Amino acid sequence: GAVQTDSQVAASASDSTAEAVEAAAGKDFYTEDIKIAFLPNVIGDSCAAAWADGMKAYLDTFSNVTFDVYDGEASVDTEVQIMDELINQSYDAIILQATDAAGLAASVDKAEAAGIPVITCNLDADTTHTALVAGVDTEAGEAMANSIGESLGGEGKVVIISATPGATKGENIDAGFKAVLSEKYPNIEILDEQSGEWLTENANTVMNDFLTKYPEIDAVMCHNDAMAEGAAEAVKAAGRLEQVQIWGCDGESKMLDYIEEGLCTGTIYTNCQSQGASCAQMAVFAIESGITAKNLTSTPVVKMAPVIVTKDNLSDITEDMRW
Amino acid sequence: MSELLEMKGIQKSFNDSPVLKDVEFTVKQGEVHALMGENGAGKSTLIKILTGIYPKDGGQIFWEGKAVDINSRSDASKLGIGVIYQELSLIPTLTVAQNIMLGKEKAIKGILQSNKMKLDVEELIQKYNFRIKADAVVETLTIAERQVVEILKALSENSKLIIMDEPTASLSAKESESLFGIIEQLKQQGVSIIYISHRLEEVYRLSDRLTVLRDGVRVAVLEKEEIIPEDVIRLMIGKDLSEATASNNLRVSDKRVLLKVKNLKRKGVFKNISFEIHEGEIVGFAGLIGAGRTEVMRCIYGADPYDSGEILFEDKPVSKTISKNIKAGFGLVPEDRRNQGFTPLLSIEKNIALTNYDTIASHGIVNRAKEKEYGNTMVEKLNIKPGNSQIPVGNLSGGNQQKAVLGKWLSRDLKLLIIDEPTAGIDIGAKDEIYKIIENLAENGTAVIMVSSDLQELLRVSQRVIVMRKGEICAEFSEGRITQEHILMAESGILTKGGNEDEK
Amino acid sequence: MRQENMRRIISVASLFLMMMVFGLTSSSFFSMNNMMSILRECSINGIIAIGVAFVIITAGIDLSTGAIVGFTSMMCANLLYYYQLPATLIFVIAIAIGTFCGVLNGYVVTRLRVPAFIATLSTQYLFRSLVFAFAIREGGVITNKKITDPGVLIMGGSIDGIYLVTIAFVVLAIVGQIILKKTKLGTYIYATGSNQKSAELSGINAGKVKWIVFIITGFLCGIAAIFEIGRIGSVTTDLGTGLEFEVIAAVVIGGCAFSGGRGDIFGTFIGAIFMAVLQNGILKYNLPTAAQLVIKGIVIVVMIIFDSVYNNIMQKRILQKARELDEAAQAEEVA
Amino acid sequence: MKNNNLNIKTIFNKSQKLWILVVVMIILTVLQPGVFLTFANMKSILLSISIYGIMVCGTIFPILLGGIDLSVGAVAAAAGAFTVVQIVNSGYTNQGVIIGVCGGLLLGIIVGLVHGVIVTRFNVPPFLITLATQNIVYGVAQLLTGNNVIACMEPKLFAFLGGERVLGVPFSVWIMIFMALISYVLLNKTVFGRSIYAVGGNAEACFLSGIKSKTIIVLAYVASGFTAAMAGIVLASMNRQAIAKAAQGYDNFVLTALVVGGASLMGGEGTITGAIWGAFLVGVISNGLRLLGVASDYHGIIKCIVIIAAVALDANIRYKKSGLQKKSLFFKKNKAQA
Ligand SMILES: Nc1ncnc2c1ncn2[C@@H]1O[C@H](COP(=O)(O)OP(=O)(O)OP(=O)(O)O)[C@@H](O)[C@H]1O
Ligand SMILES: Nc1ncnc2c1ncn2[C@@H]1O[C@H](COP(=O)(O)OP(=O)(O)OP(=O)(O)O)[C@@H](O)[C@H]1O
Ligand SMILES: [Mg+2]
Ligand SMILES: [Mg+2]
Repeated sequence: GAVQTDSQVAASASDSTAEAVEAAAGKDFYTEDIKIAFLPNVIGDSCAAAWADGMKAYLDTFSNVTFDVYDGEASVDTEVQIMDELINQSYDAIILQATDAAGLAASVDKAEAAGIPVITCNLDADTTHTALVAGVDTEAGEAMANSIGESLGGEGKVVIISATPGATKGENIDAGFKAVLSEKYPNIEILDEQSGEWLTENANTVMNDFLTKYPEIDAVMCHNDAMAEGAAEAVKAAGRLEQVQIWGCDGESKMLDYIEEGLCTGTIYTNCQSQGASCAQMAVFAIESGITAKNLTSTPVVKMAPVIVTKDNLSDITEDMRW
Repeated sequence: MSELLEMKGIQKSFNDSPVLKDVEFTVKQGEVHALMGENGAGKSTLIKILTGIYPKDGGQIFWEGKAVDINSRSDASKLGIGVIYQELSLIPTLTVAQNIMLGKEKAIKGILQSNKMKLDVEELIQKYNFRIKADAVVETLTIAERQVVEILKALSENSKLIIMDEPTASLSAKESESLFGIIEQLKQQGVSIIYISHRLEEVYRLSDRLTVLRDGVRVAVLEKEEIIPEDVIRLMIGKDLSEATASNNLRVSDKRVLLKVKNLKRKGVFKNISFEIHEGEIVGFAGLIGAGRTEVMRCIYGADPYDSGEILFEDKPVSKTISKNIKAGFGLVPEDRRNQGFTPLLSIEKNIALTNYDTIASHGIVNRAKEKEYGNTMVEKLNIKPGNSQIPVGNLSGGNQQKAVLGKWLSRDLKLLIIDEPTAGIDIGAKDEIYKIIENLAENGTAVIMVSSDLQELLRVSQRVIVMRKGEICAEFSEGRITQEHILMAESGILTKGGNEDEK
Repeated sequence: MRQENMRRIISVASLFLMMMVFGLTSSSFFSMNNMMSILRECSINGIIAIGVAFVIITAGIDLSTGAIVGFTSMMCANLLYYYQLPATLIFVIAIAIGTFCGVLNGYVVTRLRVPAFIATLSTQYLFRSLVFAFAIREGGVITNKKITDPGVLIMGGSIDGIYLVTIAFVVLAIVGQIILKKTKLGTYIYATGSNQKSAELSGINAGKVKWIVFIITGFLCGIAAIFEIGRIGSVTTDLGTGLEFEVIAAVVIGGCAFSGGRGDIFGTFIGAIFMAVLQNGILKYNLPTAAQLVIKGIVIVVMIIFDSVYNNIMQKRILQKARELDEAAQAEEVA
Repeated sequence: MKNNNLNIKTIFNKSQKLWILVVVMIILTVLQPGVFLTFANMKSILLSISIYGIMVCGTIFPILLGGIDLSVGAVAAAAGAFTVVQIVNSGYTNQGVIIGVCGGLLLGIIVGLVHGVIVTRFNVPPFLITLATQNIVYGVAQLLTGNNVIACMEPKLFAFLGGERVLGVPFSVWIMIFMALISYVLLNKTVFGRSIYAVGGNAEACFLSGIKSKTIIVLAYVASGFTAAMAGIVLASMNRQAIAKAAQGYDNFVLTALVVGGASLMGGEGTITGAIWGAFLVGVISNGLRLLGVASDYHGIIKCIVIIAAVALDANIRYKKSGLQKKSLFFKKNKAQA
């Protein structure tokens, strides 16, 4: 036989099984057993945990749903491998945080062709699929730029502690942040940018070095809260908390504590539990209705709203919204 | 006879200390040329330069009259130089055949002719009448068998010159004899041989010419008729030696029994081992290689388990833990010096300290001054060269390494010292020193068990000789006079227990 | 020799045992799709493992394989995106880059005399940095572009359900085994690993042998990269991270000893499949990830311990047998 | 003092690669005048290596034995997780901190004990066993944290470990210095240390000399587990949180520091001062590159070159001195000297 790529196999399979899928579509959540899998980029950080919590809370309202969480180990390769596995195990829906949009496209195609709806969470896959519950990254970057620009009065010096180089979310935040600065606040200078690899302790080290090198820093922008916390510790140790604004992104509860204590300035809060719940809702909807990528010409997007949180509006984020 | 090899003005230093100084060395076609010298004189180093293992710092090598550059082992092979190195150079995980053919495999279109090579090797083994299987994996062989493989490897090359660095160090008398036969045969075929050995009688017997090195300097070249033992020894060590005649005054000690071994057995290794050792006595253990002497000693010492039998020390059962036995006064100088005797990277003093922490350290903290003192005392007492106790033992020559290993025990209150092949590969001067040390120990009440394949040494030192054969004690000589022949006959099973009685 | 065969049988048997356990407790395990998935999962690791087995048999180690795969893949993606090179040329370049990385590793290890462990750990940093240097960027921001060249994507494909990468793995494993057992190089690889000093005394250029095995590994990493990009269809900057440890685990589970001189490609082949089966099987139970990790770890630990206990027993047996033969021969001689 | 002088000289003679550190530091001082060579910056370098530095103090023991411990990252994560979970469960009390820290350290000790016992009892390669247990221990860390980030802002006592400063120097640096001192004393002044070097150089010879090599090996892994756990707890305190994937990849850094610092992975060679120097060198490079504003993408290239240069320099000087050198560093010398 001729050599066929996965997508070709998937395409032909989807043609032949199209009807079968059609017939099978529309599972009943109250009589049939439903299996839903969640495959985040990496397990063990607070976002993934909050998403999973949100999903679980929502899915627990149904008695027959099994909900499993897998670990993408921050690697495309592993995610592709696990996607294969999930398809082999015929899950009813997959909620995926795609480590790489392009890299997981083929796997998503394959799943959709097999009649399994894929809902991407936070990070998109580069192909049409059942739904995307988009997080805030570009917008978060923009929001931080606006807040910093405004509070500095359009003039000042900023450093960036960035994600692991090449990470999609980090690159997006960066792009949004820089675009707004160069457009609206040309007088704000980006002094330096170094990677903290998402980690608190690395951000601490990086910030220490920035503080050594630059006698004058007005704000530091971090690609996530964990790094902002690390940076805050460094700034505090240097006794420069008064002069430096520290911004993070995510809105995890520990960050809110830091803001409360005055160690950090602000963060871009996303309600991850509710984002997770939305993913689960989309999955349930897709399973019930039998909608897969075939019925769609482009991926429907659900957007989460970015909330800028500073000490002033901290109390808006109530206890049940914290994660 | 023409000059096959000429080495001129060879110089070499290791870590900035000169080891060879302007050495001249020539070998003629078809001669057996002995290379003599004390431990550390630089013999092995010279050989390694000749065979491209070490680069030389200066000098020239001429082969059949032409200047040559030897930069690697294969350069030497191409010229027709075969070597048996002092330290075995076999690959443990390969078979005998693979080892012998290593570096000269036969292949057609890149695919090895394994069967053909195996047959060739079997033929070779047949030709020289050895008892080894071509497809045995080397790591399953005894040291003696490995030595045989090493010899075969050198023979397989059809070389014009074969260098033998201590080929008999771990061979039994019988296997040595076959080697001598082979050397004769090779000589007939016009092959030259460089022969290095500390067994002087072999050297006198075999060699046509003899070069003596001392401290990296060539001190003499002797023609066959000039080879007079006393002269050679004097040249080697630079002074006269009061060589005691091989004494053979056997006697049973009347002191109290220190060690009693009853019916010791280890399946497949040895059985029916019973003997007694008295205080202050030196008992020699003779036997062919593989007779199981080392194994018995290791069991007594607590290094290996045994299946049945009893070992009593001062009428109390011996512990199976080495450290307890050491506390009770045991000591062991193992046979395989490099792998079992010392830690090569550590200095002499730290090696010596290893067995003496009970006195050097208190509450687990080392007393540095004491450690130094112990090291220096031993270096001085044993005349370890170079006389600096900070040098890693791995950098010493064989003989000095052995002295360092002995040094581990001599500062202890020893009651029983087991020495396995105490002088393998050690020069005559050092040998004598080691014998003196052993005798001294015995005089002070330490019982010494000496396992040795050197019959002369056994006769020279021991007060009793026990002979083992195939894992059993087959003879014991405890009174009267014996000669090397007695032991040889017992070792090969012709003479049985208490054999000296029916001697005339 | 016979012991080696025995060990073989046992390791294959334990593989089958594990497969039976998974098969009986999970309905989808023995499905055709799943079997093919397993073979596919093990293949990329397996291809690299062939080279790493060579390295480990010479008593070396290569920690840079994951980074080489990442770097090679990124170069391919870069050339495809910016220059639209044809697939065949890309393959040649991928292999050339992989091989070059191997040459560099070999150089550092043999010429600069840096121990293999630290050398390849350092070159890992280097190759990872090069990944970023050649990453596709838009406006200074790294973007992952989908690879669309059908000639490249076809490498991730299958014929009648059998993936090309699996076929390549089997072929390369056979070639590897032949090199190891039937050529001079193979013998020299064993000799170098078993006792380098002795090998050198026997006239073998151990440095050259070591260099060659690193080059072979680099070459195979290049091939693996081709299949990797064919399969994933895009290249992220962290592609191949941690791959080196999976590969090493497969090689060692397959019977190659770190001390060198032991093991072969057949064992490595089994080892690679073993790891893939374990990984795949554990995913079947929908266990929490923590439990998966723990079980996976325990199975590997048990395997390693079993292997070592078995080897020790066999070693003793061999000695025993040698002694008995010895005795028999001596008895014969006396008679 | 003359003796002191001699010591420095011998250190540098033994390990020529230390000059690399000096050279790197001089270059950085020239390139970044008034920034690099300042007390504040040195402090921040020390802080950045303190976690690794603490690990190095224990991990050197298995390395000296010719073993290795690849599980230090995992142990750190699990120990940190245990401590934080304890503190949270106890309601952020000081008592909880004490119990948590002791428990975390105990966890490290237990893991080390298991490694040691498996390695000695079954004679398996430590590389493999610690690679495999890494999975298990990370699994434990996941179980403890429930795959979530557990924040722990209270009490002060806990924050002190990783965050406070004493005499202007972060407390974690003091812990590193303290551990290095203990390690130094253990290695150089005690029978245990001597035995470590001896067993690493030749285990069989030590066995025959009556040294309880098995106990030594087990203790070495225990030491490694202990310091890994301590590093993990300090890290948790520094970050005020427990996270299952903490300290991932630290194993590599620890090994780099050790080897750059002169330890041989074959065992028997290496010093704690060297290891700290090694850690410091890598810390200095990263710090220097950041100060120079080199994008983090390219740090690896410089790191690779400096590490290889350091190790190769040492290896080659040693090789040359040993009299075994046949080939020059960069190309084959065809002609021997005329
Ligand atoms: N690789 C080496 N590194 C450092 N020093 C060495 C090395 N090899 C030999 N030496 C030193 O060179 C000197 C000569 O050693 P060599 O092995 O040539 O002596 P030898 O005459 O063969 O002695 P023996 O009879 O004990 O074998 C010794 O002092 C030894 O310590
Ligand atoms: N390294 C080894 N590997 C395998 N078998 C060995 C080894 N050493 C000894 N043996 C086996 O143990 C038995 C006893 O050998 P051993 O060398 O102890 O005898 P020995 O009388 O002590 O000889 P030696 O003169 O070498 O000390 C032999 O039958 C041999 O097969
Ligand atoms: Mg010699
Ligand atoms: Mg013996």
